[in-house]
Amino acid sequence: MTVGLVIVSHSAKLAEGVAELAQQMAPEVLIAPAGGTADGELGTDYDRVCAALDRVDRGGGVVLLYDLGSAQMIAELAVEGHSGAGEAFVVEAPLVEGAVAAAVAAQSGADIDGVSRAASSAAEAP
Amino acid sequence: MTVGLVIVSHSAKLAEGVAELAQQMAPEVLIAPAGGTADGELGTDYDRVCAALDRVDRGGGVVLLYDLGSAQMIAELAVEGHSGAGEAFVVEAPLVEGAVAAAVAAQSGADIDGVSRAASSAAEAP
Amino acid sequence: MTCTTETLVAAVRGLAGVVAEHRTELIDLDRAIGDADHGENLNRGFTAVLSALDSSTPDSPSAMLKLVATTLISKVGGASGPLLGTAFLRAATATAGQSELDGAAVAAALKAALDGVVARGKAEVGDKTMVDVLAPAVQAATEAAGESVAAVLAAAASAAEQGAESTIPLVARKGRASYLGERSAGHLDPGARSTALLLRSLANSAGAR
Amino acid sequence: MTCTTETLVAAVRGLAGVVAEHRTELIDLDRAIGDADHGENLNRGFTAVLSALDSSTPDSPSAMLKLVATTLISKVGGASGPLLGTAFLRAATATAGQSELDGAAVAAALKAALDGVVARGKAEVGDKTMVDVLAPAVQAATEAAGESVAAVLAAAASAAEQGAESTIPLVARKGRASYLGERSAGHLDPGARSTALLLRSLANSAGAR
Ligand SMILES: Nc1ncnc2c1ncn2[C@@H]1O[C@H](COP(=O)(O)OP(=O)(O)O)[C@@H](O)[C@H]1O
Ligand SMILES: Nc1ncnc2c1ncn2[C@@H]1O[C@H](COP(=O)(O)OP(=O)(O)O)[C@@H](O)[C@H]1O
Ligand SMILES: [Mg+2]
Ligand SMILES: [Mg+2]
Ligand SMILES: [Mg+2]
Ligand SMILES: [Mg+2]
Repeated sequence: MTVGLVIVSHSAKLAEGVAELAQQMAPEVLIAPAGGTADGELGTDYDRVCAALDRVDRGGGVVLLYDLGSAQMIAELAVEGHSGAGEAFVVEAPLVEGAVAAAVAAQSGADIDGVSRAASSAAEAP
Repeated sequence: MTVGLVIVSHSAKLAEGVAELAQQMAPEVLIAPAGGTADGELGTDYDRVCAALDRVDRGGGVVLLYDLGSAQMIAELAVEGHSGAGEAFVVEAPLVEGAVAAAVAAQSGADIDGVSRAASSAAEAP
Repeated sequence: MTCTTETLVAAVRGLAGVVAEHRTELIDLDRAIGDADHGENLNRGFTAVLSALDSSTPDSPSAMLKLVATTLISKVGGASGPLLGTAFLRAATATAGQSELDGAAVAAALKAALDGVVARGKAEVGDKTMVDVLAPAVQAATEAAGESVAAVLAAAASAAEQGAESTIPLVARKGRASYLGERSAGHLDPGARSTALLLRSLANSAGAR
Repeated sequence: MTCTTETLVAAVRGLAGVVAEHRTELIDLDRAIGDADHGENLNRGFTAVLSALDSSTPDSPSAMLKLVATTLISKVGGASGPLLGTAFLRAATATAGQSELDGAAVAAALKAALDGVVARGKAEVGDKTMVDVLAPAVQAATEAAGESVAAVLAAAASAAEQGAESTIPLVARKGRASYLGERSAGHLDPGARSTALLLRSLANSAGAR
């Protein structure tokens, strides 16, 4: 039961790009991008975040990362409304660096606390 | 002469997404994405970075941000080979957070040192 | 006069009208210290609230407030979505089970809304956000809680307008404007302005009855 | 025997052959502690070097080294591109103006290459990178500098192979593998392996003459 990741961003491209970058280092981890609004604008989309959260929740828990403060708030609302198999946390971390570190930790079997810690302690690229 | 920005990433989408997110807060700043390889794979592309650097160099200098270590090295090589109008620096900063902070600083007329400082002191989203 | 489901539905329609009317103004305020979308965000959200009212009829003030909350959370797309969404959600919880709201209930709902915004966004008074409007509005509403709904909301709206003005000299410490640092001073916060407009609209709706 | 432009061009063609032959092995090594592209990266780079040799003929060892450098920098697409690119660039500078390289010149070029990799990537011996191969190779080459090019390169290649093996127990502190922390131990570093393969290929080319 690996931990899943959700990338919450104002930009669809940004979320997808972060997901593909992290996926490369963690081929078996479920990583869902949730970026942009339903009509293709820059902004966050609560329903998209909830759907992404459901998609990657396999019981091992889900860690959500975000770009700006409003994405953080939408992610927290999605977590509060989530009644899935595992726990879900929004972590405070640099988005790109945190996502890669979290994905690598999840790939190696870390639990949700380990994955969250990997994300939040990710500094700049080594 | 505002400072320009180059976003160096392994992913074309990631670079474009960061650029569009930062552009929203800084409509007059030149921000060039340089992501992915010429054949559309994940990876860095030196020629693409050089072209982006040339494109945003208007004499006020250029700040380059990157996702992972190899992007940093390619960015530094591009800077070493650059003979443009202004100076160019590669800054160590969280990519998304640093780009937004750098763009806002550049938009408000900061010089290349000010823009670099804004990027490297960008922590998580406020 | 108390606030019934019917009067609250009418008041919410009024909010949508005010937001549409001030859409450009709010966009311009957000352009100066943000990303120029606040008016569009709120207008998208309240337009969706009107659509939701076309297809469903809330059966209590609390249900009306909850409908606004979930719609704003889903549709706004910016910080004001989760913030105002949480505000309306907490107000819905605070008024649950009541078919009519008196002045005290309205004051309590406003207090719950403020607490929700603070819990969600972690802003304090002085951070140049909608909290600078909601906090004095709640204080004024609480002091007037023994009076009519119209009086409570009128007191809240006046305090809100002063609160909005108070954001002008402030340096933003939360939200996008905080990226600007000192350069955010000298501008009216868009979320503060819209929150004051919403409260004035509610007060007008209550006063007109 | 010294190293001329002609023998160096032949040796570079040999490097491209070795990289193509070990492409899958290098990909597999990189899958374990990286992103599974090192073999593909180097193969793309050296295939481009062969193409470049089809259309231009370097007129000195330095020009040949510079052609490899610029091609790898442009085409590799991963960390090994700027690193090996800088290595070849520094070797080109170190050999500038010489039409033939003796053992001492080759040893000096290897030393310049190592310095370039360290300047570019900031790795030290023990960080589980190609530096763990280049550093002992340079030491051995420097000690053999009075001998023939073949002897210098043979010494470098043997030290390089030991250096590559030495990366297996190490915990990576640079590059992608550093994301794995302790879990990077127990794996041969792909860049260390490829660097040793390149040096052995150069030694074989020199020894065969
Ligand atoms: N953390 C916060 N706490 C309280 N209010 C906030 C916070 N962040 C932003 N705001 C309010 O939200 C307003 C901006 O809303 P909007 O433009 O819709 O969102 P965004 O900034 O995501 O584009 C600001 O003017 C401010 O009043
Ligand atoms: N900072 C560095 N210094 C020295 N060598 C490095 C550094 N970073 C990576 N390497 C080397 O590069 C190799 C990986 O190359 P490659 O797979 O082509 O690049 P990437 O990691 O960008 O996919 C590693 O095995 C290591 O030997
Ligand atoms: Mg906005
Ligand atoms: Mg916005
Ligand atoms: Mg690799
Ligand atoms: Mg790679």
